[in-house]
Order: sequence, then C-alpha cells, then structure tokens
Amino acid sequence: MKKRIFSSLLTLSLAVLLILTALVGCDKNENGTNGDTDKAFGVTVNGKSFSLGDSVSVLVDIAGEPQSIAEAGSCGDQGTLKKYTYSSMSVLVLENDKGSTIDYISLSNDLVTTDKGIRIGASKADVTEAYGDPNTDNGTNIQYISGEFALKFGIENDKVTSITLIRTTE
Amino acid sequence: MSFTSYGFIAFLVLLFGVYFATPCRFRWVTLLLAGYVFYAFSGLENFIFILATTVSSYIASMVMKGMADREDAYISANKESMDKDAKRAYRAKEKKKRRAVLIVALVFNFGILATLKYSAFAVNTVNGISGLFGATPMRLPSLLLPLGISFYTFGTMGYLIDAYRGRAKVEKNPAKLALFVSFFPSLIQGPISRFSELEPQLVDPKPFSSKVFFFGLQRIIWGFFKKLVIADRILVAMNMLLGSPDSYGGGYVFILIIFYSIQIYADFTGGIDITIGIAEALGIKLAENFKRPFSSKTTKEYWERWHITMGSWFRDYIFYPMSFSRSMMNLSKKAQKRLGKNIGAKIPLYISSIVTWFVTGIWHGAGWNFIVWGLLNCAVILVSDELTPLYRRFHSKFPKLAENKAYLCFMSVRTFLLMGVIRSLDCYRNVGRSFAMWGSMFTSRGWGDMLRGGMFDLGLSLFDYAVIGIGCIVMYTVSKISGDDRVIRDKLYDRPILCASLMTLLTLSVLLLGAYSIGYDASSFIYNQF
Amino acid sequence: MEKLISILSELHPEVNFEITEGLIDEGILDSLDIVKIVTAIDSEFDVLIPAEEIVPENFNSAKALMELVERLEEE
Amino acid sequence: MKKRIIALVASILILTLCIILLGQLTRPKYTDNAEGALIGEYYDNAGDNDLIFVGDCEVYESFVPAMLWGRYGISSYIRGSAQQLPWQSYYILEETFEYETPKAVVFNVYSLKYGTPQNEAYNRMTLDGMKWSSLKTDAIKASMTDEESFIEYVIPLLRFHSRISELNRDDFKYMFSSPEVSHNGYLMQTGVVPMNESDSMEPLELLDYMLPERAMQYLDKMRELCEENGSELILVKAPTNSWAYWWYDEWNIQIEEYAETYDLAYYNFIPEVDEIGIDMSTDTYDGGLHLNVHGAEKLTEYFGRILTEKHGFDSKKGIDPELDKAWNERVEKYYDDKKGE
Repeated sequence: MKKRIFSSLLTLSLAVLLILTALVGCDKNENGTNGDTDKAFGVTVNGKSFSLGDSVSVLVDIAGEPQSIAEAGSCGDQGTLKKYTYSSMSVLVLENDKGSTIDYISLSNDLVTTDKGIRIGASKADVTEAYGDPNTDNGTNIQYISGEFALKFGIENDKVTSITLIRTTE
Repeated sequence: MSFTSYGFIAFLVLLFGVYFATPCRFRWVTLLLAGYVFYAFSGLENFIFILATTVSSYIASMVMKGMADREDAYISANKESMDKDAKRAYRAKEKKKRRAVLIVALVFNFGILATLKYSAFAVNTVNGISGLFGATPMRLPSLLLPLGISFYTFGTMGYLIDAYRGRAKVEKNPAKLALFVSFFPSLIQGPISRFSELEPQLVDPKPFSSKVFFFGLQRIIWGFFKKLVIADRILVAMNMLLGSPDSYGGGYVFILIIFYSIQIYADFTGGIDITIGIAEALGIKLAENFKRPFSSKTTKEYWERWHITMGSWFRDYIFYPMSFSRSMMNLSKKAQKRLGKNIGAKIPLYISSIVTWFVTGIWHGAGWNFIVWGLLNCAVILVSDELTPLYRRFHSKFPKLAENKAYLCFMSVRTFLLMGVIRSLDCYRNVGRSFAMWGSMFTSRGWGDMLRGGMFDLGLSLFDYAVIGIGCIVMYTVSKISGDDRVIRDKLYDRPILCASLMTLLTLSVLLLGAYSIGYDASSFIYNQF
Repeated sequence: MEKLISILSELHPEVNFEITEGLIDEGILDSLDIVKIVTAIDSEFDVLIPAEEIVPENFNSAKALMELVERLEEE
Repeated sequence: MKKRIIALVASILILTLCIILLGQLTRPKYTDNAEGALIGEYYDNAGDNDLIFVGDCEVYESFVPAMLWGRYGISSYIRGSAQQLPWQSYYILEETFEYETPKAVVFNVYSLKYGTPQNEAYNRMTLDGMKWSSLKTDAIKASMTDEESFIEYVIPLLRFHSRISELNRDDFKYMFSSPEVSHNGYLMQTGVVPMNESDSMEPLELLDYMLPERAMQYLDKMRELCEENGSELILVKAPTNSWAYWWYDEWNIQIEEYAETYDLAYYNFIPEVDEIGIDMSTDTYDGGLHLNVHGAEKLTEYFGRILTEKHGFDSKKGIDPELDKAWNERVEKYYDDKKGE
C-alpha cells in the first residue's frame, strides 16, 4: 500500500513540475528583449519613455504630431535631418535608407522629465542623486555618458536650466 | 572571423601556402598553429575553455591508459593463479575504476558547456516559475559562448568514450590531441569527426596531389555559392518576416517554412562544403554531414541524411549506451511482466529515444523551442514506428504503390514539409507563438495579400527570386548528378575545359550575385551561436 | 538460431534473414530495429549486448549475430 | 596534364578580366548624384591654376571659377566633394601639388567639425574619383569606417556587385569614362528655395565645443604642406549658417586664434552676408543650407576683390593665348549651362 501512494505522489509532483515549466516555456518571450531597459537614458512623456535610436513612429505614438517640422537635406543625398518641434521639447530625427531614428532630444520646459524624473528647475543635487556622479562637470553643465548616448544638464546657480540627449559618436 | 569575410579568405590562402611549404613531418604543427591563430580571432578569452577541454581529456585518457596497462600487466603477471571467474571479477573491478575517471572527465567538460550555454536559460526558467508566484527574478548571467564549444566538446568526449571502450588508440602526445580538438575548419559547425578516422590523417598527411587540392577548392567555391548567393539572399526576406511575426500570418507562415528550409539547407550544407573543402584541399577527408536530405521519404530516413555526424554521435554515445544499460534491460523485463510483453519490450526504445531527442534539442540551443523541436521529431519517429504494421497492411493491399513514382514523390514532399514545419520553431523561438502561427496558416487570410504581390515587399525583388529559383535548380541538378557519393567532380575531372569554365562561371556568380558586403547586412552562419 | 530468425523476421517479414548479408551496410536494419533486437535477445537469451559490441560486423547477418550471442554467453 | 594547366591559366585570366569589366560596369556613375563625380574631373584640367579650393559642399557650391576668371583673370579649380573630411582634403591637396603649384590654397573650415570616419557612401564619393597612388591608399586607410574593407576599394566589384540588378543606360555609357558634372569643380545649383524665417536660429547643444584633435592635426599638415610648396593658405567659412549646419562661435574663436598664431588670412563670411549682398530668399536652393548660383556669384565677386586687393592676385588674361582660349570655352559653357536649365 505504502509503495503505491509513494509512486502516485512521485508521478503527481513530476506532472505538476512539467506543466509549470511548459507553462513558463510557452508564454515566456525567450529572446530576451524584455523592453529596452538596456538603453541608459530616456525621456518620459505622458508616462511612456523613449530614447535616442528609437524609430520616429515610437516618438509620434508617445508625443503625438509635432507643431512644426523643419527639414535639412544633406549634399550628395545621404539622408535628411528633420527637426520635430513640440511645445515642451524639440527632437531631431535622422532619415536615411536604414529608416528614421531619433538622433537628438532637447527639453524646453518642465512638463517633460528624464526617465529618472529629473525636470528643468530641479536642483543639481537631485540630478547627482538620480544619476550618480557625472562623467564631466565644468560648472556650466554636467554630462553622463553611457556608450553611444550622453545626457547633458545645463546648470545655472545650482538649478537645471536645460536637458539634452546627444549621441556621443560625433 | 566568419567564413564569409575577406580576412578568412586571406587566412586560407596563407594557410595553404605555409601548409604545403612545411615538410610532411611537421605539417600537423602548422595545422595546430593555424587552428589556434584562427581561434584567437574569435577572442583570446575563449582559449581558456578549449585548453581546459584539451588538457582535461588528455589527463583522463592517460590515466585510463595507465590503469588499463596495469590491469593487463597484473593479469599476465599472475595468469596461472587466477581462474576465469577471478580474472573476470578483477577486470570488472578495474573497469569500474576507469569508468569513474571517464565520468569525472565527462561531467567536467559537459559542465563547462552547460554553465556557459544553459545558465542563462536555467535562470530564465527558474525566474519564470518563481515569477508565477510573484518572486523577484534573478539577474540573467550574460556569458559569452566560445566559438564552436558544442562541436569540439562533443568531438573530444567522443574520443574519450572511444578510448574508454578501447575503440580509439590513446594519443600520448598532448599537442597532437590538441590538434584533433581544435582542427579549425570543423571547429565552427562540425562535422563532428571520430578520432580514429581523423587523427591518422592529421598526424601523417598524404603528399600534395593537385587533383585532391583542386577538388577541395571546387568544393569550397561550391559552398560559397550556396551560402552567399542563395542562403544569405533569402535571409533578407526572413528577417523581414520574423521582424514582426504577428503581421505576417497565414500564407506568409507557409512562405517562411519554405524559405527557411531552402535557407538552412543552403547555409548549413554550404558551410559544411566549405569546411570539408578546406580539409580536402589540405589532403584530409572529413565525414560527410549531408546525403541529399530532401530526397528522404520518411522522417527516420531524413535523420540519417541530415547532420549525419551529429545523429551518429548521439546514437553511439547516448542512444545505444542508454538502451543497452543493465538497469534499462531490467526495467524492461519488470515492465514486460507487469504491462505485458508487447509494451514492456518497447520501454527501452521509448525512454532512450525521448532522452536522446531531448538532449539533441537542448544541444541545438538553450530554449524551450529547441526542446519541443527535439521532442516533436522524436514523436513523429516513434509514432511512425508504431504504425509500421498498419503501413505494411496498407501496402499489401496496393502492392504496386510502393514503386509508383508519384507516391514516392509525395512521400518526399510530405517529409520535406513536415520537417519544415517543425524546424520553423527555430525561427519563432517561442513555442506558444509557433503553434499560433501554424494555426494561422489555416485561418487568417494572410494568403490573399501574400499572393497578391505581398511577396515582393519582403525585401526581395523579382531579380532576387529569379536568382534563388535558378540557384535551387542548380543545387538540385548537382545533387541529382552527384548522387549520394558525390561523384560529380570525378566526372568533371575527365573534361578539364568544361570543368574550368564551369568553375570560372561559378566563381563569377558568387562574386556577382553573392549577398555579401555592405549592400547586405553582415551574413553569418545560423549555426554560429554554438 | 530459429528463435533469433523469428525475432528478426517479426521486425522485417519481407526480409529472408537466412541468407541476406549486409543488414547494416545496406541500411535494412536501423537504430530502432537494433534496440528492439537487443532487447528481445536480452529477454529471450538473457544475454546483454553492451554498447561497445554494436558494430556493423556483428549485426550484418543473422549468423554473425548468433556468433556474438554465443560468444557473450560463455564469457 | 598540359591541357589541365592551360585550362587553369585561361580560367584565371578570364576571371580577372571579368572582375575588372564587371567592376567598371557596376560602379556607380553618379550621373544623378553629381557630388560623386567631382574629384575625378580634376585630372583633365590640371596645371596652370593659380588658386585651388579644397573642402566640402560649402566650397564647391559657394565659389565660381568661371567668374573668378571672367571678372578678375584668376585661374582656379575647386577640389571639393560631399562631406570631404579634413584628412581627405589634405591628401587631395598633396596630390594636387604633384600636378601644379598654385599661388594660394583656399580651405573651407566647416569640415573641421569631423574628427572620426563618418559615412561609407561619402568616402566612396570622394575617394573613388582619385587616381591610384600612395596618397590614395593613405586617404582610404584614414577614412574607412569599420564596416569597410580596403579590398573593396581595390576591387570595386566586391562592393558594388549588388547594382547588377539596377543597371541603366548611363552605366554602360560611362563604363570607362565619367560624366562632366561641374565647372572647374563648381557644382551649379540653379534652384531657388527661400529660407523661411520661422526656422529658429538657436543651435543644437554639443558635448564638447572644441574642434576635434585629429581635424586640427590635418589642418596643421595642410599649412605645412602649403609652406613647403610656397603657396599661401587662406581659411574661409562660407556665409551659410543654419540650425542643421551651425558654425559655433567657440569654433570660430578657435580658428581665429589658429589663423593669428600662424599669421594666416581667415575670412568668416557669415557676419558679412549683407555686405556681400546675399539675400537668403533668392540666393539658396535648399532653404538656407547652401548657396545657389546667384549667391555663389555674389560671393565670388566679393572674394575676388579680396584676392586682388589683399593677396596680390592680378589678372592673367591676355598673357597666354592657350590659357585664354581654354578659359573662354569654360566661361561660355558656364553661362550656357546657367541659361539652359
């Protein structure tokens, strides 16, 4: 009698484990692109965040259509640079045969924050608390570099006056 | 340094020059150095792993050899005083000790492979399970996979097991063993060579023969043709299809299956042609990895024609040892008593098949889709094995059918499609989505817009489809002419003018139609993440 | 010998195992058949064929297989 | 055995021939994208130029050699191309000195903003036109991005083979020649797209407002090269300034200091737009980024006067009939072109 209980218990637990792992196997999105947490810096608008390198459709989905678009072609037609001007920020989009991606973001008022919640008017201490000590600090601005992206805060008497995301591969 | 980079071509030219310049006796040294130089290109930190495998296998094999010699010496020393049973008991005891050494070496080497390749997957799965209960996920370890680790580990372990079984002569010179482990062409994606077949050729190579050298070159060019002109061209469309799978349902899934079957055939057999071609040019014969796989009538036959060296490795070192182990046989006997003779006899076959296919799946990649891919293949083989009596009765009713051309063709197409469907698990990389996509083939209307020109906005123009079409026809005719034992080059050898012009045309088409350089994004073998 | 032939012909009735040679080399027997045969031999003759002995020479004909079984019996 | 060797040698020869021919067939001919054919045109007009311009699009779209000759009798050539990087300008200048020794060299400083290799397409447009020499190989090695490989410059088929499916008549017509696209290096733009005032003029933020180290090194090398060859280096900045191609004050100060230390002439035309008479509603073909032919003529008129008054250029008309005839044809062709479109 004891043996039979033991074997049925064994098969039961085996089955449960199998189902669990299968369940995990099915819905888990294995190829590891769980959101773009790998991007160091980003900007948050209406709760959603985007960053340099994202496609322009991501920008338009989150921030809607810009007030105005200025265009600048390049000689030897190697793509166009488009400046999307919004009320609270201006974003540069580089358009070439590889698609159109965000190349530069500069915030113009405190309605939009960085993905760590820093906005224009915040104190320098808030910035260093959120992002740690900067790569460069020359009094008028402090910069954080992470791979291809850089986040630059303009500082005037200890207050953040400008926030810009720039590509470092100039 | 991938096979399709200019650097690799330069490396090859240099290697051929230096190899044939060194005197025969020291050619194996050049090969060893070439292998390590090649391996260094993939990153110096990888060296630790390949050296660890080489050194550990060398030590294990020498220890086992020492034990075996002592055993023979002991037995021959007191042959008279021991009767048959004592001798058998002593041999069994000694064998157990050697077995322990073997197991330590196996666990060590497979341990390296497992930690590097599967730790991320294991943590991912555990996170998944704990995630179900709301636990916070552990950090995913991101370990760089050394180049070709799955291939050289399996090749070396095969050698160790053969040495344990006495099937392979133990290599006393560690450098020569290192050469076997890191023989550079087959390091990246096989074929997984057997020590007894490869080692003699590596250590005392045959003198230079221009016929064999040019056969090798022809095969290399043929490999590049398949890889660059066909495989990498299709890759463009496949990336599009897989970029956003949800928007490419229905007919597009069928297209993906066909594309992937052609692409993986051209890519993998092309890569192996280059590998075997390089070895042949160096005067070394490697085992064939493919024998016209798409001509197979059943799934079982398919797996005897596709990636042969892997199949035979799993068969000889996992499937058979497991099926014929004492515990399996006792289990079968007990099962026969309790569940009846018929089912009981099948137990060893079922259990070892499932385990072997599970390991085959996990070997291909650390992901559930690979495991399910393996188990599906296993299911198809076992089910069709169960149904053989049914097939036999069916064929006895229509005797002429078995020879009927159309029926045979139907069987090949059926196997081709079945393998294509199962293989597409590799593409979707997610079990749930794969089944959903297969389902959508019969439901969603994707067929309509795909046929109404949707094919042309996948990044392939009419010109590309034409090239792929002609490429497939060329591949088919060459494989038809050469048959299973690849005689096409011998046939061409007697007509040098025809052979030279064909080869020039082939090289030119690779240069002109190949999907390489900046016009196409970097092309790499699908199997390179091994 | 007859018991062996009956085991073999149960798997492949269309093959006359008395005379056919090259069962492995001609691809008549595949890995699944070999496992069935070895399991049957183990239960019928109570002889366990170890993995090392699974080589074409031993399985190419019924006669060779019989010799193997007998050799393993007295060992 | 002999037959086999002949077959082998023959196939290698045929293969090489085909690679060269197909390479010529598939290389881009730049008939529709003229910036790619500028550099190659110089070699037919090399020799007896008093003034050589080097730089990027701000130089080959701002100065009109035909007018410099017409109005001031100065014989000049523009060796510029799209996004011509500082090291490319240097190697092209060094190559030019092998053909002739101009009295002065004008370098437009805007391209000094680039310190690293930028873009494969631009590299090809600039470098493919150059004749093969050790200078070309140095220029290629200095400019290659990491996706490029040197062999693809030596064997163009390796890079451009994918154009086989998009060949047009020009590919066959210009297989062994290249189209005439410029007037002594000046790329005529006759379109008029006024600059709209609403474009806010404040520049983009930069991480580092110093010009890249490597760019300044090549400026130095150009200066030394001009000294060695006894020709005067004149630095200029075209009068265009837009949010996309902004000339930062910090850069300007840095160039002014550089010109002062080495006693070079440096003309920043941006503040002198009114004096030159440039009106960005008629004198630009792309909304204020570059000058069109009208703007270029005004600038050339203005710059010609500076050259004659301050740099001792006097007219060479009437001295050498050969030179006069050549230039009259070029001037005539220039004005036909200007009317024609």
